[in-house]
Amino acid sequence: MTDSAPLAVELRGITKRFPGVVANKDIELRVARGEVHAIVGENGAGKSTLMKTLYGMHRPDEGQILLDGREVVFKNPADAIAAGVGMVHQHFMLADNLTVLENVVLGAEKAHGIGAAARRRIVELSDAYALGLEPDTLVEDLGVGDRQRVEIAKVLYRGATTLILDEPTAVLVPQEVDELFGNLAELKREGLTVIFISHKLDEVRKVADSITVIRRGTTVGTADPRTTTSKQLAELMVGAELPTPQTRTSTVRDTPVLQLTGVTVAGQGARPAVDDVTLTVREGEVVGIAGVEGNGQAELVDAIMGLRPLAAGTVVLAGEDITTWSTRTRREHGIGFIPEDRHRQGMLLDAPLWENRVLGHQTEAPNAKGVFIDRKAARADTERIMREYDVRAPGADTLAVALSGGNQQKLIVGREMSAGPKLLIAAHPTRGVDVGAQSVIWELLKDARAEGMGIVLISADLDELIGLSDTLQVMLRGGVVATLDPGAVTPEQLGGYMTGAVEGSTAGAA
Amino acid sequence: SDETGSGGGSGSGASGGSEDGPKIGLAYDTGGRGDKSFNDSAYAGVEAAIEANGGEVQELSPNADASNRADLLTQLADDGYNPIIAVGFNYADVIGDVAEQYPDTQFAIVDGTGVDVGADNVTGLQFAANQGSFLGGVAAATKSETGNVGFVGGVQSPLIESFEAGFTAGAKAVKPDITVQVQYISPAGDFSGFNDPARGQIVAQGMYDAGADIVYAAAGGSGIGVFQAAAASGKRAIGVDSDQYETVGDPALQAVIMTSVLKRVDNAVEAYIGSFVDGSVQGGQDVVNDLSTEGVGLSYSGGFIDDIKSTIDDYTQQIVDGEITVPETPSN
Amino acid sequence: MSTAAPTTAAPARGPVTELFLGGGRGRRLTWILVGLLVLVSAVRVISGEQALTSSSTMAATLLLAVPLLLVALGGLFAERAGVVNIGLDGMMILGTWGAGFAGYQYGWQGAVVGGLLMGALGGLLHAVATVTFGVDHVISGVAINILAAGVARFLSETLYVDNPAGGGVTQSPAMSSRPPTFSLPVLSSGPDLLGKVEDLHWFLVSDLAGVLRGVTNGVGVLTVVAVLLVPAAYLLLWRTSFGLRLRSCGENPAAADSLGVPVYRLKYIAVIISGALAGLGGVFLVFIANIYREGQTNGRGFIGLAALIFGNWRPGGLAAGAGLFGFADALQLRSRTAVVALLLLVAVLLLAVAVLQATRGRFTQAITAAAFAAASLVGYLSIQELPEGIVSFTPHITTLLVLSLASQRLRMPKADGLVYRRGEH
Amino acid sequence: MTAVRKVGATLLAPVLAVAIALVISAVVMVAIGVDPFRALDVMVDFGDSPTQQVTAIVVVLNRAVPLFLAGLAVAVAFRMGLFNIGVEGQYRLATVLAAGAGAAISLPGPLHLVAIIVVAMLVGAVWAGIVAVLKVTRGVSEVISSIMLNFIALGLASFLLTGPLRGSEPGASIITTKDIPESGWFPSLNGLFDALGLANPPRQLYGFLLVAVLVGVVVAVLLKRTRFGFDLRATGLSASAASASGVDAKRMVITTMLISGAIAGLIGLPDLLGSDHNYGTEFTSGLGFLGIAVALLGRNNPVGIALAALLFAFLDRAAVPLQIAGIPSSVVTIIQGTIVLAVVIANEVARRIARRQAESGGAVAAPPAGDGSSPGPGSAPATGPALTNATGAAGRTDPTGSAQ
Ligand SMILES: Nc1ncnc2c1ncn2[C@@H]1O[C@H](COP(=O)(O)OP(=O)(O)OP(=O)(O)O)[C@@H](O)[C@H]1O
Ligand SMILES: Nc1ncnc2c1ncn2[C@@H]1O[C@H](COP(=O)(O)OP(=O)(O)OP(=O)(O)O)[C@@H](O)[C@H]1O
Ligand SMILES: [Mg+2]
Ligand SMILES: [Mg+2]
Repeated sequence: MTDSAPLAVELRGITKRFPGVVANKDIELRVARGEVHAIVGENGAGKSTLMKTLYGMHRPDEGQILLDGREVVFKNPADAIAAGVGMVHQHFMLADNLTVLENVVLGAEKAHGIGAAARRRIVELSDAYALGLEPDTLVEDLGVGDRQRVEIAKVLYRGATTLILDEPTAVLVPQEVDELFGNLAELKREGLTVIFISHKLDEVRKVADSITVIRRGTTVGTADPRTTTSKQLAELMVGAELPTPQTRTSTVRDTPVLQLTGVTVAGQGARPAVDDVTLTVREGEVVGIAGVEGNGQAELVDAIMGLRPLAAGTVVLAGEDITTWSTRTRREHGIGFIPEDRHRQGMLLDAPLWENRVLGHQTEAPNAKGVFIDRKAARADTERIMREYDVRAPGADTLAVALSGGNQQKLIVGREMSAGPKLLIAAHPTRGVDVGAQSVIWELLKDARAEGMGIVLISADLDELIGLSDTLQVMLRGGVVATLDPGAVTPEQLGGYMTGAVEGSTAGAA
Repeated sequence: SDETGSGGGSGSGASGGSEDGPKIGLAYDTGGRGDKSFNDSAYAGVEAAIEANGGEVQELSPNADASNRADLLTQLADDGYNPIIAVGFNYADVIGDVAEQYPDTQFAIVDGTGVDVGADNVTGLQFAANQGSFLGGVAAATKSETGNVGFVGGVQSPLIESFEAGFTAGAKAVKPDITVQVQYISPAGDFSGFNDPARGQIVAQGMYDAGADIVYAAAGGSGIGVFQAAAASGKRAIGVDSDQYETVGDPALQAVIMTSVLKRVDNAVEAYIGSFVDGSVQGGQDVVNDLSTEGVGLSYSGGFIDDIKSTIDDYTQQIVDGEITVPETPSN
Repeated sequence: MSTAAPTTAAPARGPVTELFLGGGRGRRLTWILVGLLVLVSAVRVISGEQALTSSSTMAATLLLAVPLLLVALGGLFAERAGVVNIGLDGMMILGTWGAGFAGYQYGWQGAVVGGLLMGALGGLLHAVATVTFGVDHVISGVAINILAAGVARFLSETLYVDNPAGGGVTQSPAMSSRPPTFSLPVLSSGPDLLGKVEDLHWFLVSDLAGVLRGVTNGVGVLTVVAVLLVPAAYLLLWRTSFGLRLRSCGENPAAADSLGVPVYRLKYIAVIISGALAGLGGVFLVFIANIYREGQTNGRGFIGLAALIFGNWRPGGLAAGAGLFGFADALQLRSRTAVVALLLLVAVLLLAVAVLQATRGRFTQAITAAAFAAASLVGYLSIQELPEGIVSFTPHITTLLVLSLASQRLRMPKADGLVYRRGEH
Repeated sequence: MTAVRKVGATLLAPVLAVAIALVISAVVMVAIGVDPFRALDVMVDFGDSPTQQVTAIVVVLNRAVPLFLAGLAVAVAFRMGLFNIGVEGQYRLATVLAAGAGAAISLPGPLHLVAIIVVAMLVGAVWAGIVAVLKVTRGVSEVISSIMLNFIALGLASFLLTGPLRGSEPGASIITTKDIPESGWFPSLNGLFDALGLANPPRQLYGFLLVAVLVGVVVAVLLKRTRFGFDLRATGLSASAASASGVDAKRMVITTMLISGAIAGLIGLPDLLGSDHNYGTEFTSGLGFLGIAVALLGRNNPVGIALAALLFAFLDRAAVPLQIAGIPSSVVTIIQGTIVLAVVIANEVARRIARRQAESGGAVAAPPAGDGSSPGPGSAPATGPALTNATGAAGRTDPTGSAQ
């Protein structure tokens, strides 16, 4: 980089502490104008924290922020926006019950009001960057890709010259990622600067002009994407090789554990959320369900768990028709559940770990004794799980909220495994979990499969899906559109099926 | 009397010797002093008595849900107050128990009965509200031009029903074919009807709209709503308990308050304290304040009914003489 | 019911349904109103209960509905900004007290200011507790209700007892001036044409005249303000950037915050407005009585809250809720026999529901509705006059009935009642 | 967390709250020219003679019993995120019907009492059950339906009292139900004072106190120790997590409301069976609303509710001596309101401190960074504090999907 043109963004010696954690320590970041700059680092490395600092969401404890060579102090995001910095968050910041227009103009009403002028401007932006936005649609009716474009539109609408995208690709399928990168190229051509966070190193190398690596809250170096391999990047990030999910030899047996026949679940509108799904999971088999979020996977899981009534179809568990059973009876008869959103469905955050160990297994040994909860036994068993599954926490009485996401997830996995289920529903088991915990969970799943457990695996991480599954089912608009052999499919092909770009087939199905 | 009230072994030794005048305990009904109604009236009676006989008074108001009525009486008795006057029929349920425990203390209950309680140290200070209301009915019927009058009751309790009975009887006595519209604001047990002027206004307005030109408001604090409706419709209203012409404090409303059916709680209380000082208080009986004792009556403030005074006096005399018996409960 | 309910994608329907329900919200609303008027008019003619649509009942409806409307509007502001406000009743109590206190000294204009200020003070307290301290909204609201009653009593005790202007522990001195009222010339006053038509008791025509006259004759200044506040609140909340920002705090405060919307400040403003409006509801009550009187609100804050929920957190809807409650309440206060006529109305409406459900193939619902319709009809035919105790809850049971009949499409603001802490989402 | 810290954290909130409330109340008193220390002195003065002191204690206890039951009824529902604002109506209707039934039947002593109690609990449960059924089948918010049902219960009670159950003579100033015969009276506990060698006060100490204690213990065990209690609390902490764990949300709503209503049915019985022996127009009202405050003050915990009820009762008693000392008794109401507000604020502050400690404790206790021990990226949706989630969400739409 040359010193002639001032840098678009320069962060010097940024330190940010939270109670008990130093999230950022003495971070340096230099981003030139008009480039796509990637930031990589493992979970909890402090990437988002750094970006929030740059966006004025909190103030650094130490360090300086320079834009175009001038030092700035942001008291709040409004200041950052005024200075031309915009951010698209890792977790979408959209109000579902407001329209696209309202979401976009919120906070920037001064520019064009909230009426016709604003609508014109949004349509202009949408056309210029091929965002395809309809201003009057409610955001709750939009898919993930569209929501992200709304987020980008929000930033552009504010006239941002520097865009921060925090893990924009995590929830996208490859085709959508390509579209996004198309949008980014557009932006770059207009002279905008993009800072972009991702865990997917191939992507990073494809799209970035330069890369900064963060580890444990501090910068460990920069890299040139053209000359650095993913492997090198990974080593920089974690000081170790990236584990990849690799299925060992097939352990699929003949006995079916779960049989879904014509399962249909009513949706919000006229279209069913799950449309006539028929599939079988055998002992020792991992059935992966691929699909862009919002295509019925969550509802399918709910249907299997008995959390949602079926409009039609049957669910059979190990030969028994459980269609009309309650969730509790299903769980008692051997369904384990790792929910997609552990905070919403998997944990009681304000309860101690031992109560979380009881959760979902209230009626089973060792947690229950008759109608009473056996507190002592539950505590003891919690400690066993913590030992065996490497849950790092002070003790069984620690509040769940005090645990890191990975440790929470390990506790959930341990809890569900402890009951020795016949069938495990694992929805995004490694979402938001860093590499270390990720590989532990993968190992656990593989062991369980080897012991004959049937597993339904839902994941947005296509590598994980392909690597762990014995069979892949692709869901689109509530229906199963393709059954694929994970051994013979690439993430790109899979993405094609998921978006409907490739017509359904049963290629290589087992 | 020289019955000294150091009840319950309090050891306070407080004595209401006649040299110092009585130590009077006054337990109010909800609202307490300053309610511009019977609590104030009772206080006025006590004041007058102290003026006449000397002595002192301790006032107590119940808490918001009036769950501590018994405690008020107990506390007063414990502290050696004698006599103790409970204001309001709501004390009826508790006064007996307390009186039993303090046999040396004299109790009185306004609007309640001392007979039914069974204790011989409780005196009921009762009011023939139906008689006063009868006169109100007479005045209304005499003054009505439309032959249509109204009665707005606050809460449909037996006490207020006796007002209704008297009013209706009085109106019919003057004009047998008169229409009397009757409506209560809230049902028995729901005391909101005494405190909701908005509903009072709406009920009365309905009566005026339906042709009434005089409405009698036996509705406590809701009565002011009735007066508002009267003012808005250019009609008239009758107040209750105290001379509301004097207390309403608003010339526009004074103009519509034709008269008020008085209930002289002050006189009754003063008289009771007087007889206590004389030593003539018996207990276990009721003092009925009626037209004959001028314990009830009509007010003439504003001069709206001065012209029919003779008619009213006439009916008063008939009632006092027993020629007319005023019903205590509504006929239907 | 809640006419302003969000329209979701309309399912396919038959031609008859289409005639009545097609063509957007405006036409549907008109049809519903016309239908109701015809129905009520028919019931009036059959039962001979003139009170059902008399201008007198309508005027009473207005008087009973307006305070609820104001409180519900107050609730709207708070809850659209994400703060559940169960303390509305307490704020209303403060409003009545403030109106009484200022009213006797500075007249009706002073009362308005006093009520607004005291209500706003209650709102401020709620905001401090919920926004700054992050206290659970319901808890704070309950505490404010308790506190407000105590404060009002306490202030009266210290300021009115022995006050030469009058007043006492339970009431203030009378207001020193009276708010103006308005009537429509010629139609509702003077020649009073509408009144004449009303007295003819013609089917439909007189009913319409009664309704119109009721809402145009001797209408108080606050009523006019309250009615205007409904569209004003809609415009403010849905057509201005302030409203957008405010609503965003109730939908997704974290998102709003990330866009530079001052979430805490907006919540403060919203809750203070909420308190002020509840206080204005209190002022309205004081205007009726011309004094402050303890217990005057009589739980109206809670009913207003119910109207807000009933109305799906929308101005039009909550106005409908307040109106329905006010009408039922006016009717029961005015005429016990008219309440019996209401049973006939209920029977007809339930029968319609039964037919509708049957055509949609929902037979259990249809049969339930039909059974209740039959019961209502039997009730109408056999009951002469209901006892006071039963009549008194007519508006409450009506509200409950309508709520349980109307299929639940209610949708509260997504972050309503959630404590928002910056950076803790 | 060490035991010391746990105790510290538990005590922090109440101490903070009482301090705040005392300061605010003191400021108010000073503002009106009352010496707060004298007021405090008056409030804690239970009288000079042993009889007076014991009487004062009896007054406090008798008042505390219904408050405790009311708080308990509210808290049971609160614990699972339901806001039962309808306790008021539930106990009124229950009491009038129990009084009617008690007067109508004649049974030998204990059986008679049991019958009355059962009637009261049943009526309370049924009335609360309506709320639950409307919520579960029709999606009607329990806040509205219970507000409406309060008014309806009031009207019905009035109808019953003046109509079918009227027992008082026509013309009597208070309308009451018929008196319950003596076999249906709950014996007082005054024998206890003799046994303890204390002065026997003129007031009867309600025997119903024992029932209240029993109910409190049962509720505590139910909540803390049983599977049902676990389900209930789990639903309160996170409705979505609870239903994923197999809790049937609809059934839970119904059962919980039935229990809450059954307890609510008991609220009027201490007075009914202990002193009044009939239900009349002047029967104490408003206990249901006070119960909400008591429950909040007691943090929805049986022991806490007992303490809160005692505190409220103590303050209520103080209203009388305060007046005698010439201090406005509304000071008491203000103190009550302030305490509730102060307690909830203090609770929140303490909870946040505790949570922060827990969070940092977790992070510190974990091995050095870089091994994935740090808390995951904030992938959680807005997860407010437990009670916030519970009550806030429960206020209206039902997150557990019991709508539709
Ligand atoms: N508001 C906060 N309070 C306390 N700790 C926080 C807060 N925000 C972040 N942290 C902590 O700071 C560290 C860095 O978090 P950050 O979200 O920046 O990680 P990240 O690199 O974005 O991770 P990921 O890849 O999972 O998104 C973590 O240990 C996290 O738990
Ligand atoms: N059944 C019991 N017997 C004796 N002490 C108890 C009992 N239950 C709780 N305690 C004590 O009370 C204190 C608080 O208990 P705990 O932490 O279980 O309740 P909590 O956190 O207040 O309530 P909850 O978790 O139900 O909201 C603890 O220190 C415990 O020792
Ligand atoms: Mg991050
Ligand atoms: Mg605990």
